[in-house]
Amino acid sequence: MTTLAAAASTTSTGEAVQFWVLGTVAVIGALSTILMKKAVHSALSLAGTMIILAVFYLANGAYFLGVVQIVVYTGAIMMLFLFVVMLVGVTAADSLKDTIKGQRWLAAGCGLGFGILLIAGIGNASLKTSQGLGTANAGGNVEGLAELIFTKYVFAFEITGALLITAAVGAMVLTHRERIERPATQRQLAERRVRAGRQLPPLPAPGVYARHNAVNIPGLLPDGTPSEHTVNATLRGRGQIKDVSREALAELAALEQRSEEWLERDGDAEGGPSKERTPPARNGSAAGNVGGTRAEEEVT
Amino acid sequence: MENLIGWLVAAPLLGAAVLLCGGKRLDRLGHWLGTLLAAASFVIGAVLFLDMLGEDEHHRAMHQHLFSWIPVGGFQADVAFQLDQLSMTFVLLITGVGTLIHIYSIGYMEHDERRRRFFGYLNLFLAAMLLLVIADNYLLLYVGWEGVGLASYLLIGFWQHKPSAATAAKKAFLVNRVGDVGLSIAIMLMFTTFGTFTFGPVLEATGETSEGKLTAIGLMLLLAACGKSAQVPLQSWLGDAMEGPTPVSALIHAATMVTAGVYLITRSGAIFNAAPDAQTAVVTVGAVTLIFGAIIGCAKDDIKKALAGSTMSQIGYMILAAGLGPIGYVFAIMHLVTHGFFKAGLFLGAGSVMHGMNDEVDMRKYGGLRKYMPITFITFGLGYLAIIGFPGLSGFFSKDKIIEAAFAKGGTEGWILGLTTLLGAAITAYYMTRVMLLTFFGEERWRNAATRSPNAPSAEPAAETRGEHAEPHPHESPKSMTIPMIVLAFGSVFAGGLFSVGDRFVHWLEPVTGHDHGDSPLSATTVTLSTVAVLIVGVSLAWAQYGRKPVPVVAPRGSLLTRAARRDLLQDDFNHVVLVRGGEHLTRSLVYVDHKLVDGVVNGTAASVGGLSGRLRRLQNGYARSYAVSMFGGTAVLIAATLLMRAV
Amino acid sequence: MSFPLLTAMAVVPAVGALVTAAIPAAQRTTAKWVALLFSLVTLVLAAVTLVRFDPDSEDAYQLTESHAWIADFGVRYELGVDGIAVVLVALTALLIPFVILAGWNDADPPASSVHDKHDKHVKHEAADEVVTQGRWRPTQGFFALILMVEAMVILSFEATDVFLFYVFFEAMLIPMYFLIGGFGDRAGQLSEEETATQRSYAAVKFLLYNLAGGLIMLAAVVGLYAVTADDLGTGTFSLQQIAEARASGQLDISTNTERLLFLGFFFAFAVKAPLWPLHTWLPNAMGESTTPVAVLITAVVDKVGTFAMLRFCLQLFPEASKWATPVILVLAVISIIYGALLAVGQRDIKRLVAYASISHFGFIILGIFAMTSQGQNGATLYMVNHGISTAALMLVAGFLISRRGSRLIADYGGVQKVAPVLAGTFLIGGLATLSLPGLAPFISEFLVLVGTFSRYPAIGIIATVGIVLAALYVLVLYQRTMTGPVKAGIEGMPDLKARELTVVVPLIALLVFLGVYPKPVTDMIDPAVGRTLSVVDKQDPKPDVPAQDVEAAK
Amino acid sequence: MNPVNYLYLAALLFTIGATGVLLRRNAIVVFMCIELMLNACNLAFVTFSRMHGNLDGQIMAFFTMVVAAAEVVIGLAIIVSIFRSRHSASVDDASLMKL
Repeated sequence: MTTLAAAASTTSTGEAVQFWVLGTVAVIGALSTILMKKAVHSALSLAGTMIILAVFYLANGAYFLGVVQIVVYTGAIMMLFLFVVMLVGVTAADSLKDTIKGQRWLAAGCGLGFGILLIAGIGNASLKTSQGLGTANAGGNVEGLAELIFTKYVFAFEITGALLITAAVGAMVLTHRERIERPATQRQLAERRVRAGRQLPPLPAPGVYARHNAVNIPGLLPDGTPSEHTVNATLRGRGQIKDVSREALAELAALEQRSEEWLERDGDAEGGPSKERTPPARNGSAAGNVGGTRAEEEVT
Repeated sequence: MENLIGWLVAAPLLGAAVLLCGGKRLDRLGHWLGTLLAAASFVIGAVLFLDMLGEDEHHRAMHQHLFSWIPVGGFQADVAFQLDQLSMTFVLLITGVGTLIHIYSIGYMEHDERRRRFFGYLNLFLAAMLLLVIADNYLLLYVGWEGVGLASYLLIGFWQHKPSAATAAKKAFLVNRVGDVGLSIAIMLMFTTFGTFTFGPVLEATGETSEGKLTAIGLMLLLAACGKSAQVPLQSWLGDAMEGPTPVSALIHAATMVTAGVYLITRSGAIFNAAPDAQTAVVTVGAVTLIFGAIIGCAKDDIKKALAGSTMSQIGYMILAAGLGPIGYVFAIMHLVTHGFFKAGLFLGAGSVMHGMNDEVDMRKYGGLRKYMPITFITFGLGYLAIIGFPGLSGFFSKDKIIEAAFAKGGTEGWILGLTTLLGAAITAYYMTRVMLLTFFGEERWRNAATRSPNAPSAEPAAETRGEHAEPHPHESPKSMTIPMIVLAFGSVFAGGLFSVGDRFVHWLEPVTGHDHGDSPLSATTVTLSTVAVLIVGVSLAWAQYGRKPVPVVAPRGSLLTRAARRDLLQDDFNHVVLVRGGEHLTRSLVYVDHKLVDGVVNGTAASVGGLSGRLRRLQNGYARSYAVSMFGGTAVLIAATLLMRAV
Repeated sequence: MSFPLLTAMAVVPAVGALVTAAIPAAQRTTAKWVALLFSLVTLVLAAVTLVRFDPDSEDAYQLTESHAWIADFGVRYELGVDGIAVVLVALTALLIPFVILAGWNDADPPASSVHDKHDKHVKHEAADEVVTQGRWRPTQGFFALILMVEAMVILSFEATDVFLFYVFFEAMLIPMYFLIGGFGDRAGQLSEEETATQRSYAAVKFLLYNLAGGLIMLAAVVGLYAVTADDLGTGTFSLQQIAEARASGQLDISTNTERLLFLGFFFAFAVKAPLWPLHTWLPNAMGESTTPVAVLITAVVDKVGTFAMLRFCLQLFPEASKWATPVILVLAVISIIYGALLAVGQRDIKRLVAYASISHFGFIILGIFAMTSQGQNGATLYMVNHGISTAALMLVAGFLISRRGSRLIADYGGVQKVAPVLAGTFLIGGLATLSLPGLAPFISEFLVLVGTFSRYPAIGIIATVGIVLAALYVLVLYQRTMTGPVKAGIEGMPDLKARELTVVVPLIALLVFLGVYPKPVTDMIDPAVGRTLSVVDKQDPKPDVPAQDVEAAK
Repeated sequence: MNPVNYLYLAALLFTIGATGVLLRRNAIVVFMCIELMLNACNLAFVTFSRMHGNLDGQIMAFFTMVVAAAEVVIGLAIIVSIFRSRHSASVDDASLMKL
C-alpha cells in the first residue's frame, strides 16, 4: 500500500526530501567519478551513484527496474569494471593534465553549454501535469512490464537476447588470446636471452632471503641496493614495492653498537645473555642469525 | 603582250629562288644566272616600253589580272598588275640600273665566298621592287614595299659576322617597319572609306570623301614614304645602311628603293591633291630633309656616308616636288630618274675607289687619285657635275625644274620653298665639290697615312683576304666594274637633256600624274641664273676650304654644327636615349611585373590555400577525445537549433 | 549512314596511342615508326574530309554523326564540322606528324642524347634511371601521349554537343600534363634536379590554370542545361538544337543568365588560349617542355580555346558576346602589346617564342570579337597560319637548342656562319612570325587588323604597334643568335640533318603557298564565318564612299 | 515537488558523464562515464513513464540496461585486448587515426 502511495502522482514531501538529499549525493558521486585520479575510486563512486539511482527508480514506481539496477548494474557491471581495473593493473593514476592543448577547457565549455541547453529545454518543455503510475502498476509493476515485453516488445526482447549472446561470444573472442606460433622451447628462450644480451641467468627471486620472502620486496644486490628485476612489473607499476635495504643496514649498525656494549661489560654473564639474545631472535633474519651466532660464540 | 608584265617580277624571283635554294653547286655560275635574269627582266621591260609607245598616250596603261588573292567578304584583294607610264619609268630605271649593278657586282664581289647568295638577294630585291611599282592595288604594293625592306635588310647585313652590319640591317628594317605601319593604316583607312584599295577606284573616288579622311590617309602615306625614303624623322637608318656592300648602296640606297616613297606619293597624287594639309606636310618634310641631308653630307669624312647624306637631300628635293602637287610630280620623277643615274654612278665610283684603296673609306686618307684611276675619275667627275647641276648635264635640268616649281607654288610658301631649294643647291655644290677635291685632287695623303686603323668604320672582309699593307696601291678597277660606271656616266650626262628637250618627259607622264605650270613669280631664266649663281658660290667655297690649303688627315674638331652633323645631327643619340634606353627599361620592368605581379597573384592564392589547409589539418589530431568534443559540440548546436525552432 | 569519317579521324590516333604504348621497351624505334604511321593515316583521313567537305552547302554542319549517349541528361554523341572546324582539324592532323618527327629523339634515355654541358651528369643520371624505373618506357609513352592529345583535340574540334566538347576539352589536360611534366629538353642551365622541379612546377601550373577554367566552364555547362531544360522542357546540350530554339525564339535566356553563362565559357577559353592576364602558364609550360610538346601546346591545343570562342561563345550567347566585346577587345590589345614587349625582354629562346604566341593569340581574339567578316576570317586563318609558323620557328629553335644544349640567347652567336641552312630556316620562321608579306601570317594579321579597324579604329591602330614590336623581337633574336662573330661552343655545330629538313621544309613551303594563294582556305572559312556573323546578327560596316558606286556613276 | 526535478537531475548527470568522457584519458573511466550517461537516460525514461502513466518508458530503460550490459562487456573486452597489445589503457595512446 505504501509503495502504491509512493508511486502516486503527487509526490509526498518525504520523496521530496529523499530527492534533494540523495540527488545531491548522486551528483557528488558523478562528479567524483570523473574527477578521481584512480580508476578504482571512480568505479566505487559510480557504483554509489547507481545505487542512488536505483532508489530513485523505486521512488518512481519502477520496482523491477530498481531491483535490476542494483543487481545487474551495481552488482554485475560495476564488479566487471573493478575486475578489469585489476586485470589491467591500472598504471594507476592517469594524470588529469591534458595532452591535447585546450582540450580540458573545451570539454568543460561544451559540457556547461550542453547542460544549460538541456535544462533550458526541459524547462520550456510543458511538463506540468504528471498522472502517476497508479493505474499502470495496478496489476503489479513486474506483471505490467512482463505483459508489455512479451506482447508489444517481444521482437525487441528477442533481438536483445541475441545481442547479449553475441556480446558474450564477442567478449570471449576478443579476450581469448590466440596462439599464433608454437610456444618457444626453453632452448629458444635461452638463445633469445643470450642474443638479447641482458640478464642471462633467470631473474633473481624477490625477497631478501631468510628475512623477507614477500613478492613485493626487491632482493638486494651484493652492495645492498635493491634490484629492480626481482619484483613483478605490475607491482612496480603500481609503486607497491617495499624497499627494505635501508632497514637491514640500520639493524646491522644497531647490532654493532650493541655488541660494543657487550664487550664493555664482560664480567657478569649470568642471565644477561638470555635476556639480551631475544631482540635479535625476534626478527629471524640473516642479521639476526649473525648476531645469534656471535652470541653463541660469546657463550662458549 | 600584257601577259608579259608578270614576267617582269617572275624572272628575278625565279633567279632568287634558284640561287638561294640551289646550294653550293651553283656557286660557280650563280652570279651569271642572276645577272642574266636581271637583264632578261630589263629586256621584257624594254619590249613592253616599245609596245607602250605604240599606243596613244591616254590608253597606254596595261593591266594583267593573275588571280584573286584574298577574297573575304567585302575584302577583295587580287594579284593584278598595272603598267602605266609612271610604272614603266620605274621599271626601266630599276631593271636598267639593276642590271648594270649586277654586272658591277660580279667584279666587286669576286673574292666573297658567298657571292651566289649576294646575287640571290639582289634578284629578290629586283623582284620586290618591280612588284612594288607594277602592283595595281595598295595591298600588293605593300607586299613589294616590305619585300624591298627585307631585301635591303638581307643586303645591308650581308656581312653578318660584323656586328655593326647586323645592327645596321636590323635598324633599317625596324625604321622601315614604322613606316610600313603608316602604309598599312592608310590601306585600312582606304578600305573603310572606299571599300577597296585598288588604285583606279580609290583615286577616282577621292572627290566624294571628306577632306579629313583624305588628309589622314595622306599623312599615313607620308609616314610610309618617310620610312622608306629616309626622310626626317625616319632618316636615321640610311647612314648606317652604308655598312652594306657598295653595289647595294648604289642600287638600293641611292637609285631605286629609297625613291619608293616618291613613287608612292606621286601614285597617290589624287589623294594629296584633294588634301592640301597633307601636301603641306609633305613639302615641309621634303624641305627639312633637303637641308638636313645636305648638312650631314658636308660633315661626313666617310665617302659613302657623305654620298648617303646627299642621297637624303636629293630625295628631299623629290619629295618636296611631289608635295607641290601637279606642278611638281613630273619633275619629282624626272629628278628621280636622273638622280638614279648619277647617284648610282657616284656610288659605283666610290666603290671603285675603295676597291683600289683597300676599302679605305675615309676621304681624308685619299687624295690625288685622278692619276691612278682615270676612268673612275672621269665617270665620277661627270656624276659630280650632274648632281651639282652643272648646266647642260641631267642634274641641271631636273633640279632647276624643281626649283622653278617650288617658286611656282606661289605665295610666301612658294618663296620659302624656292629659297630653301636654292640653298640646298648651294650646299649640294659645296659638299660634292668637297668630296671631289678630297678624293681626286690635292696631295696623296694616303702615302703618309702610313698605318690605318685596322678596323675602319666599314672595313669590308675582302680587305682581309687581300691582306693589309701599310700603303695602298691605288689601281683601276676591272672592266666588269668600269663598264657600268661608264654607262651610268652617259646616263647622268644626257638623260636630263633627253627628257627635257621639248618636255618629252612631261608629256610622257602627264596622262598619269597630270601637270600644270604654276604661275612662277620669277621667270625661268632668272631661276636658272640664280641656280648657277648659288652653284658657283658653293663650289668656290669648297675650293677655298679644301682646294687651296692642304687637308689635315685627322679631321679637325670643327664647329658645333659640324660635330652635330658628323653625328647625323644627333638623331641617333635621340633615338638611343629615348627609344632604345626607354624601351629596355620598359621591357625589363614588364618582365619583372609579369613575374612578380601577374604570376605572383596566382602563386599567392595557391600559397594561401595551402597554408589554410595546413591549419585545418591540425584539427585532425587523431585523438578520439577531440573528435568527441566536436561531436558533442555539434550535438549541442543541434539541440540549440531545435530549441530555437520550437521557440520561433 | 555513311562511313563515320569524323569518328574515324579521332579513333585512329587513339588506337595508335594504345598500340604505341603497348610496344615492348626494347623496340623504341618501332614505337616511333608506329606512331608516325598512325599520325599519317589520320592525315590522310583529314585530307579525305577536306575533299568531302562542301564549302557552299546550306546546312551549318556537315558529315554529322549523332548517337544517344547519356539519354537522361540529353547528352548526345554529336559530331559535325563547319568550314572553320574542318580547317583546324586538318591543321592538327597536319602538324602532328611533324611534331612526332621533330621529337624523334627527344624521349630517348638521356645517355644517348647528344649533349655537351651536363654530359657526365646526364649519363650517370641515365644509368640510375635505367636501374630505378626498369619497366618505365618513356619513348613509347611520349609518342602515345602525343597521339592521345591529337585524338582529343580533333574530337573537341568536331563535337557539336557542348557536353561532349567539354569532356574532351578537359581530358586533353591529362596527357598534356604528363607531356610537360615528364619530358624536358635537357637544356636547362640548372642541374637535373632543379630542372625537374621547374618542369613539374610548369606542369602543375598548366594543369591548375586550365582546370580552374574548366571547372568554371562546367558550372556554365550545367547552367546551360538547366536553362534549356526550363525553356524547352527537355534539357539539351546540342549546339544545333539550341541555335534553332534561339532562332525560333522558343528559347530566350534572360540577359543576366546569358551573360553569366557566357563568362563561364569565355573564362575557360581565355585561359586555354592565353589571354592577358591569364597567360602566365604558357611561358613556363613552353619553356620547360620539349620543343615538340611546346609546339603541340601553342600550335594545336591552344587553338581549341580560340576555336571554342568562335563556335560556342558567339553561337550560344550572341547577345552576351556583344555585351562583353569592348572589354575583351581591350584585353586582346593588351595581350598583343604586352606579349610582344615581354618577348623583347626575354633571355630564353623558347620563352621568347611563348610570349610571341601570347601576342599572336591577342590578334586572334581581337579578330574574333571584332565581329566583322574580315576579322573572323582573319582570326581563323590566323589560327592555321600561326600554327604553321610557330611550328616552323619553334622546331628550328628546338634543333638549335638540342645542338648547343642551352636555351639562353646569350649562348649563341654567329650560327649563320657555321650552319647557314639552319639559320636560313630560322630566319624564314622568324619572318613568318613578324608576318612579312608573302608569307601566310601576313594575310591573316592584316585581315584581323582591317576587320578590327573598320569597326574600332582606335583599337585597330594600337594593335598595329604590335607589328613593329614583332619585327623588333624577331630581328633581335636573329641578330643575337645567328649573326656576329662565332661564339664559343658554336664552332662545328652541324647543319640541319635530313630528318630535320623533312620537318622544316614542308612547313616553310606551306607558309609560302598560303601566303601567295590562301584562297582554298578562305573559301572554306568564309561561309562558316558568314553564318556565325548572321547568328550574332552583325553586318560589316559599309564604306562611306563605296568606290564601286562611284565607278557605276561614271 | 514536481517529478520534473528528476529530469533536471538526469540532465545534470548526463552532462557530467559527457564531460567526463571528454576529460578522462583512461579508457575504463571513459567507459564508466558512458555508463553514467546511460543511467541518466534511464532515469529520464523512468520519470517520463511515471508522468505519462504508462510503462513503456520503463521498458525502454530496461532495454537500455540490457544493451548497456552488452556494450560494457564488449567494450571492456576491447580495452583488455588493447591493453595487452599496447600496455596502456589511455585513449590518447590509441591516436592512430592520424597518419
